[in-house]
Amino acid sequence: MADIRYSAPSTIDEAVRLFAASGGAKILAGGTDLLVQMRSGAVSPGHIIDVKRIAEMTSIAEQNGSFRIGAAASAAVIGEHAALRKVWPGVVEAINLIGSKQVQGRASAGGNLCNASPAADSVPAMVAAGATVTLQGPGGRRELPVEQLASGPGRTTLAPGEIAVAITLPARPKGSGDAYLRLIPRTEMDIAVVGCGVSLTIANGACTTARVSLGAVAPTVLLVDGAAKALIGSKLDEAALEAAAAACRAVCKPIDDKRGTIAYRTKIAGVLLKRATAIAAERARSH
Amino acid sequence: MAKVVLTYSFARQFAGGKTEHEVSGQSIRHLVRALDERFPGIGDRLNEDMAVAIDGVIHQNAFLEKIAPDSEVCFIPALQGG
Amino acid sequence: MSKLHVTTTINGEPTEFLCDARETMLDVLRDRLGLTGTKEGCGSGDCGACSITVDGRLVCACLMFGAEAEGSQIGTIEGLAEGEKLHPLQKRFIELAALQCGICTPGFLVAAKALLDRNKNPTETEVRYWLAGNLCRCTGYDKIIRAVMDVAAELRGATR
Amino acid sequence: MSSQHYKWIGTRPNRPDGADKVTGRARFGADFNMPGQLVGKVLRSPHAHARIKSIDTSKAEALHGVKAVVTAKDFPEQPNQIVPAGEMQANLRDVTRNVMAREKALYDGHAVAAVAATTSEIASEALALIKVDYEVLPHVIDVDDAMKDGAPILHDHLRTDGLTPPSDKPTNIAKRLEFVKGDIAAGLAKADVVIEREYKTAAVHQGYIEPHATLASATEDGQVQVWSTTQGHFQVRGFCSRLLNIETSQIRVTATEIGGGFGGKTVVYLEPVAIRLSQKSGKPVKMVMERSEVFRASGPTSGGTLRVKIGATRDGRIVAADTTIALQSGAFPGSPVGPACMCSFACYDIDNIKVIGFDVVSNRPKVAAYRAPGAPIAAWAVESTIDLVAEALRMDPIDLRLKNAARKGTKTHYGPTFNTIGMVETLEAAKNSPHYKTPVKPGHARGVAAGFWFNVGADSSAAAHVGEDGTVTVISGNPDIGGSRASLALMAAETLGVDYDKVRPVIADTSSIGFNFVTGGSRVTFATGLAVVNAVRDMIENLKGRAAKIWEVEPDAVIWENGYAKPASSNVGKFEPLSLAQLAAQAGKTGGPINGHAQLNAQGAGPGFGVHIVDLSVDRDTGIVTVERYTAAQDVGTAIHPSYVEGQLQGGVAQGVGWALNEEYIYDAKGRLQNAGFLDYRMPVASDLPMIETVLVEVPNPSHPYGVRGVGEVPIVPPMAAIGNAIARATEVRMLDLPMSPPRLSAALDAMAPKRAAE
Repeated sequence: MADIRYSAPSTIDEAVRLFAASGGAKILAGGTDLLVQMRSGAVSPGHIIDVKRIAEMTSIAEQNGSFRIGAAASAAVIGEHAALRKVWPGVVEAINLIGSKQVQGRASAGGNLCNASPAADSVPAMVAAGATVTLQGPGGRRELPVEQLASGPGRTTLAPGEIAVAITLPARPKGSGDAYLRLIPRTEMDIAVVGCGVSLTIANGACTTARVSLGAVAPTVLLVDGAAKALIGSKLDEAALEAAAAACRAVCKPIDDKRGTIAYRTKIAGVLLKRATAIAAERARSH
Repeated sequence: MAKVVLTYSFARQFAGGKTEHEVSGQSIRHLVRALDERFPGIGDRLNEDMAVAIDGVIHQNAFLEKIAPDSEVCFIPALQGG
Repeated sequence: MSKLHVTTTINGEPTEFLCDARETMLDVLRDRLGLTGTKEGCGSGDCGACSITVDGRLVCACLMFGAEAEGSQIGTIEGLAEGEKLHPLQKRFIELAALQCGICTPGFLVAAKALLDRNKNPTETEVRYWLAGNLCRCTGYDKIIRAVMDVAAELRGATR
Repeated sequence: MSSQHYKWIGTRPNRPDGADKVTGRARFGADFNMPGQLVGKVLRSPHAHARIKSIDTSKAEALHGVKAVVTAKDFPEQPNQIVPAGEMQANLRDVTRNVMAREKALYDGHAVAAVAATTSEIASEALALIKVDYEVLPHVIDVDDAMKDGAPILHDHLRTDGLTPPSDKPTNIAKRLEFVKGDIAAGLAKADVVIEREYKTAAVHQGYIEPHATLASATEDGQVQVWSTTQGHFQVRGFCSRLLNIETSQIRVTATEIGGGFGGKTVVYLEPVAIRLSQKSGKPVKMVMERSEVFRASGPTSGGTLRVKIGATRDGRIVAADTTIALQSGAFPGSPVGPACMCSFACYDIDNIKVIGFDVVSNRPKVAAYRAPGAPIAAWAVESTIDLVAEALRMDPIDLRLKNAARKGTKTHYGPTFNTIGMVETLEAAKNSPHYKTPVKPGHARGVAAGFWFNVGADSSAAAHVGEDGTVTVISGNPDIGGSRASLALMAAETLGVDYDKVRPVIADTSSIGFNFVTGGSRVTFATGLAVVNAVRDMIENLKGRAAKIWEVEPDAVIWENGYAKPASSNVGKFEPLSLAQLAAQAGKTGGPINGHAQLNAQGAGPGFGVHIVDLSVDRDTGIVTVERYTAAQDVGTAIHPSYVEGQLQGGVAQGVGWALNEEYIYDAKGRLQNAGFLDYRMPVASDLPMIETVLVEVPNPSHPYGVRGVGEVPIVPPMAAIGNAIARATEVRMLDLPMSPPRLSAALDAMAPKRAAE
């Protein structure tokens, strides 16, 4: 059996150095995907780099209305952050849908993002929110819109040695709201069959900005511009919602698998768009 | 004479399709012996994988059980439980 | 293969152990420390039978490396009772027949305690969702939920 | 007789193993270890159907730390005939092939080799070094496909049993069964309404939370010890004895605490392999399945295809009932099609019935028993069709069932005439339940279904010992899977007239008590309970004899009352009653230890009936079903420990809800199981269910001194149809295939939408 190392660096620089130095290394944040993948034999890293001892990566900071969430901060910690929950209820809800309460104690938004599953619950919400991810690698730091991180199921655009450090949610104007809904066959413990994130701003009864995102209907989480366009400028009336739902259905390129059929996923994308928009709008009106 | 009831498939296989038979015998052992004499080969099969209901009460492994002259004895597929 | 030396606290007791980097906390508890009260039902975080607490947070021991326990406070089912006195949850689970086969019971108890430590007055829905990560195939959950609700009320009464 | 007469029976004391099980102290299958033990692991086929041309284990054997490797060559060939093994009828040819594939791998996950090594990592590495040369063969998964001409044949020697004339054609249909009562054509001719539908059910797994686990230690002198999580350690002994040619007396099996079974732990998978590895390595070998192995290679229950035709007259009398049931048995014959056929219409008194059953092999794991094996599958189809009849006749579904309910004197289609049974009482209890009397809430819909199970008795042994302080140990041999220790102790305390906490129930290993049939079929409280009662009665005779010796009177001059020996009358003489403790203190002087024994083959388990009511809502946009309220009424005999009786009903319902809504085995085009884990094999979680109300109808069973009737099987029979019937009433869509998962229900709703719009 190949030897395996474990490191728990206390700074990002050290983590990046270790990560870049060893070819078969894996970053350990919550580990809720990594350990399952290791057990099934899907991955067998030679070096495990635990980033949870790095303060910057596990804390949440608010600055001028925007929030910077350490990539390894657990879902439970994020869920308990009252200010964040108030401004980005949809994002927090989405992060708090990742797995059970047990998984919540470990799983992180950064891990959820970098695992690059098209069905990741937090990602559509973050995409709709216009979140960016801060990456640090041997070449320094860069920012990337979260929707650009995954390039396919389990594949990312991360450069060799690059680590996701934090996720930033922008400040929002008054009258903004977001929501994330997913469809699962049970009430808990399932992978999303479809996920939909909506973030919008309402002024004078009309939708002024909107971002819509879908999960589990394509190889990566999708930002659905067509749906956003259908909502922007409307009073979120039934016609606009139906147009946005149609746009959502139109971009779906799902697969038939054990979790759902192409027809079902496509249909549900539209259903969730309408429902998530209603929740986001309600929140925007009371924001 | 006890009334012996075979399942329809058993009756077709061994007894020319007739499901009900009058058989004399004091116990299940005797009934099965008498049936086997009448329908050669049926005895082993009845002992092998069939349960017996004597007057509505199911016996998983009947052999010595006494049979009254007016008893109804049904051979049914063996049961298992969860 | 060189092993990692880990210093941690388990159920209040300072504990040291050696483990491989790939070893899960569940393997460490069960195979190295003999704490077999924590059960393995799936090894993938889907059943909750291996629920433990790490610095007060509920986690699946199968989704954590043993090495990560360094410097942590770990709580397992073996630490729930105080001496010979059962925790009210343990007592009520027995009294209300909230277990049949008992394999999921340690996980449920650890998870339920983590809930009551945070939420003194959970609704039935909150209890059900909190415990959704713990599978039970015997009871239909009914008596488990009742036991947890009962103990929550009992503990509220005691602190009033 | 009602429970009021009893001091202990019907009470709810703490279970004797409670403290062990809430503290983590109880030792389950994977919690046993021996010094120097090896880790055993199984190599499993990745193919659904493949000829095994060769297996090269040399590299694995050469790996440092590997102590033994076994393949089918290490297990003796077995005859192709049904023989008893631990009182279970089994074809050992098939059993040994299921334990270790021989000529062919017959399903994804089929064991093909196993290793024992010093560590888990080395064992895994060794598995990867075993080279199996497979010739992949065409496979068949679906039961209908497997029955077709030209289907890939699993077993060249298999011929359909039950055909007249016999056929000599190779086939996947292992057996054809037929049950006929009356004249189906004449019955249908009388019917005003005839409903016919075809249904399908998916294979579902028992889903016990504890994976199979065993520890085996074989010594050089031929003795074997096994620790196993099993529903029947005597069956483990019996199977291992047969499969490995070891005398039963040389094998000692200890049942560990068992983390659920529901029928799935009544057969052997790992035990013979672990023994063989231990024999070859000379070391104890521990084997624990991964969850994925549990799903891929241990018994689910059958899926099947069923056609049901029911005819009724306008006044609600069912005059004809016809069904054909084809069940998957997995890779080897032996589906529960027999009980499925028999249970199908057992709830009803119908003059004309025809039932045909097929037992069909396909490239899936061999099915194992699962709670009332076969009955839930038949009930899904029959109870759905009966609901359609109720709809067609505009009758209340309980009233329709009452009108046709089986009762004393009803002749069943499989032969026997019912004695005293509780179907009518159960229907009436359901009808009078708070749930049924409450109007259906807006947005909800209500469904009803009934179910039947025979219950079984069979072999049990028990012993009772008085300790020197007068407390009592009761020894039996059935693993306690859901509180049976408490029930046995209650019956012993009641019989003996002592307090419950003076009775300690113990479950002995196969060498320490006589034979006990499996914990299953809802037999333990009934049959082993009877053995315990008889053992205690035997002990009481002994105690009376001791008192007689002390008093210098004849034994029949002594009676036993409330835990004391007393003179039978004042004529006997004036003696102070003697307590158990007093008698125990003088045991040595009066003839030695005081024990009691009993062994029996219990008969008259008595059938059980259940009627379930469910209220649910359907999200029409998504096809998601929410169970809002649920009530299970059941004829339970005397409820010895009512909490555990309720628990059986509630647990059965939860499993039924899973079977109805989400659980299924999903295969890909290559015949590989796609959802071998709890993530995608979706069993209900706590937030999926409401509280589950129970109505215990206590009709005592005349064949048991305390009126016990098995209760664990029946509650899984009605839920699927109850839910399907409620969905039909909520949506006007009649689902015919299980599970009624959101994608399927949504598709059915969408298919209906144009029709609705047109109306």
